[in-house]
Amino acid sequence: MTSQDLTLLSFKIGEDIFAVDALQVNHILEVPSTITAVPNTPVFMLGIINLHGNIVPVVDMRILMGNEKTINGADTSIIVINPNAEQESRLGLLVDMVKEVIETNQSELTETVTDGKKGLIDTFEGTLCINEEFIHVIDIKNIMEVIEK
Amino acid sequence: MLAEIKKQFYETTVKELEDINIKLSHEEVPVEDHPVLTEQIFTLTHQISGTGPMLGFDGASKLSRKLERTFYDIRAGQRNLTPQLIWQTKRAIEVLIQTFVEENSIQRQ
Amino acid sequence: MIDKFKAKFVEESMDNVHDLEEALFLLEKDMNNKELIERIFRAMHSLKGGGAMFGFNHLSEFTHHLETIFDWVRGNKLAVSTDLISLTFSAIDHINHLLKTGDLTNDEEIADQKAFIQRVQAFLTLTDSPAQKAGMTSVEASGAEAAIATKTYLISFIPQPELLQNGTNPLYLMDDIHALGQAVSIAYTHKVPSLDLIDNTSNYCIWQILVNTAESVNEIKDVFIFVEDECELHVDQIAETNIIGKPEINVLIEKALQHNLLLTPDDFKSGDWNKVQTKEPEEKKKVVVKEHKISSIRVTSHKIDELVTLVSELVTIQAQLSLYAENHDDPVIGALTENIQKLSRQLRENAFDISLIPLQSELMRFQRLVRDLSKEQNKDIDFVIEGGDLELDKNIIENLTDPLLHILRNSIDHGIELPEERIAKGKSPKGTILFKAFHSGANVIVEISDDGKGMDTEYIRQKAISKGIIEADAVLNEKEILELLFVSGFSTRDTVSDVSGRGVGMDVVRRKIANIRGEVTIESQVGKGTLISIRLPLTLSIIDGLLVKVADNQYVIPISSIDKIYALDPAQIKQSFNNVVIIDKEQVPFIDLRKVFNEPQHQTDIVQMVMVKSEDKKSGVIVDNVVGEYQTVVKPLGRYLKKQEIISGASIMGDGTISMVIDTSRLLQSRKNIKVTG
Amino acid sequence: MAENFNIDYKKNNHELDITFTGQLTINTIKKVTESVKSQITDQSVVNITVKDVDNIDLTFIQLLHSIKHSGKKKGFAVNLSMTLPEDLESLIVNAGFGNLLKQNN
Repeated sequence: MTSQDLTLLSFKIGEDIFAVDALQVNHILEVPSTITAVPNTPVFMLGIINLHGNIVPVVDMRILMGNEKTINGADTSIIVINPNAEQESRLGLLVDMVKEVIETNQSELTETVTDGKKGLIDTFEGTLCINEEFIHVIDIKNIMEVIEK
Repeated sequence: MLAEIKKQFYETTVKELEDINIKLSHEEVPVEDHPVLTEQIFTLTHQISGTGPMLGFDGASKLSRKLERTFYDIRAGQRNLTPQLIWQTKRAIEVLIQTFVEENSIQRQ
Repeated sequence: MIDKFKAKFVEESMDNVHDLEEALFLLEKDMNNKELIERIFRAMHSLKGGGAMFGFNHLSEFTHHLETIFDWVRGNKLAVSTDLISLTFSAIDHINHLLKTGDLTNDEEIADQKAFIQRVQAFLTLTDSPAQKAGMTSVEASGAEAAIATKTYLISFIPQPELLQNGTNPLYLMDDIHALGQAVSIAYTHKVPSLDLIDNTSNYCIWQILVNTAESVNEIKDVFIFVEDECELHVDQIAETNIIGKPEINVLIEKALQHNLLLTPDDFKSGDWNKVQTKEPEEKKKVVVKEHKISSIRVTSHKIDELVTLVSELVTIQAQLSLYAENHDDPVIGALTENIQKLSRQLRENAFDISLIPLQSELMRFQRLVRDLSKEQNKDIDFVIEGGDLELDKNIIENLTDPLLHILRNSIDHGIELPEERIAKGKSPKGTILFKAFHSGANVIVEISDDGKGMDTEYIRQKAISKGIIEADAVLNEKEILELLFVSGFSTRDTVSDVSGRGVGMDVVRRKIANIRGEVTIESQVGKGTLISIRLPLTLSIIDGLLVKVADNQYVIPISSIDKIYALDPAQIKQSFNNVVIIDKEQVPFIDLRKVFNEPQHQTDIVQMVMVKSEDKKSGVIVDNVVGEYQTVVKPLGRYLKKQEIISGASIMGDGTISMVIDTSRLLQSRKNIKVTG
Repeated sequence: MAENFNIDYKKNNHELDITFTGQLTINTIKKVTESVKSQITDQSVVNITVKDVDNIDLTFIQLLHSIKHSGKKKGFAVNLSMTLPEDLESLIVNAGFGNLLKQNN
């Protein structure tokens, strides 16, 4: 089979490259001027934003991935994913930089080797190797679980 | 596949309508058969008005909705199945069958 | 394409199954009801047919056997029995399963279905049921053939042009009237246009018919039943006797035709017969045939959600526009904005009204639960429903079902006693569970009460102490003790029972209800019974709120829960021990939102305190300042922030910023818990 | 659908004879009307004969009335002669159109 059955959107957090299933991505946004902080929530929960009249919570992927540097730069963006195709489960992921859309094959994924990082995310869909760069494909279900915990 | 579904729907529905019409054609429909008949007509017309439009039987569905509504009322005890009503129902069903046949032939073209 | 039909089929079938279940319930109470049997048979029949058509082969096969059973029943070859009804109930569950999953793929399930079918077939082999010979006493037609008086009626049949489009042949209708008795038809053709203008599939004619008949007005109207949408119809009695054919009448008809003026009942008032009015006919008495348009259409709930969302967006944008208009002194924009505001308000009310559905739609599941569980536990329970036609926001209903099921389970499992136990207590052996829904102000109250054991507060207290939820010496009144049931980790039973222990306790019930901004309370009396009451907002989406500021954020407090607003010196609250301030010589407990939200201490000279009440609790809520009153659309925070209990949603303000909506009852509860444990 | 109706036109001088036969119902009415429209032009007398009818319904009756109205408007005379099978005749009479059956109306 030569058909490309997997479309990914890759992004950078620090020096690492991650990706999510592009089909679940709704929007890519610049960081808005205000993110309304919701009191009494975990640090990674940055707050809520107004996305075309709807409320979308935003999490800081840098914190979820255990990265210490959390300063917003010119490339910092929010990837809004919509895992269950319902308003309720929309979620913004704040990342350092959105990279590109990758068309690939499920079979290209290899098992992700985690090196005992301090991040909160423990499972990945797999890792893709393109031009000697490793792209770790994020398991959105796992992210949701972590946030809801 | 769709053509097949249409064909099946068309055939079974027309057959059921004809069955009902035979019952309605009896000189007098016994009173104890009324509930059963009512239910039968209601269910069938309900089905037609529900499924008909998506299979292209628009006119038939429109017509059957009238029957459905009336028989809904009868079923709910809000209207009596009078001999006149039975007669008009028979008429309506005849027209319904005819509409089905016409709409089916148009679809075939 | 085919998937669309499949989905449609499933949707329709779900309705069918619902109907089936309802019929079965009724049949259980009236086992010889032929109509119900027919209804069930028909439902099975259409499931079978549709199933085959849309590739649900297992469904089709399965329902085929049930159809056979009910075919036998309706042919008096098999009697309805409790066993048969129970079997059919389980069959309905299976049908539901098949509809949801499509064809079975797993061997085990296929084997299960086979076994089930064998059970069904077993019924067909045990057919000798002499009991069934029901003595069909046919009602004899009242033989007394009294000389029936006939009357003369004037029928005015004024069809619309589209009369002919559905295959109606109006000539037959006149013919049918003639079958009722002596009749004469008057056809008015003056509206038929000349050749260059005619659209010959339209109807241009109007009829009046005089008929002398013994039949009633209704019987006459029945003739026109299937054209009633396409016509205006009047039937008036004009004489107690047969006047058709009288010369005076013929003159009347002649004149009417000559002048193309419809006859009116007044024309027939005796003595006036010769005087034919040449003036315009009296304005015809309108209606008679009431509008009977299609009363409902099917729309997917998804579309309704979308509509509500769009309308909410419109309201938000309209607020932005209002803000703009306020800041720009342009009278034209001002006026336009006002109109848009009015329109969007109407639209909003409409849209929310559409999303209301009757509670009824879920009641079947409750009835089913009560029936099944009481059978299983050998309890005798009368389940009474009041107010099932009450309408609620569909999102509320969706979220309400699980908690209600749980409460019902509790009532059956822990509440209602076994019949012998009840007799021993001097109660009727049959227990009652009352399900009651009604409006109360802007809220809807749903109550589930039972006349069972009730709750032993002392037992609950001890249990709470042993679980470390309260201190051994805590002084609690009865109400507060019952509140403990809602504390997470509390369960009145040690063993997790099959019925109500499915991981959902009252704490989850409360949380789920709170998700839809509802409140739950319990009242109970040992030996007498328990009442659980749920208070719900009418719709989820719009509230009148007071906008307040706390640190950098803005919050909305629902106006409905606000009593008064005071200004205070922050020093007053700093000094206060026990979070109580003295106002008008009264001790008022308060909650400082800065503290609750972990914000830094107040730096200002003045703060404001909003008096908030919820149920029977009342407390001051300290905010930085009050901004004003707003009507806002409440948006859900989504699944990730459900843990944030005090905030129940968010609102987008006219300028696009977000303010968070405070759940006052939660807020007050958070204070109370401190008191209980402290 | 097969043409199961027939219209004959005969013109002489200023008279037009039209004969309708067969299915005179809503299914064929459009064609019938178009045909009649094209033939009635500047006659002073139109003689209509309706016979050998298989079926008839309101649309055809309306057509007859329409021709009459046109006649009044444009100034031509319309003579009608209609013979129907018994059942259809009673249907037409019961519907109040009995006057069409009288000759030379």
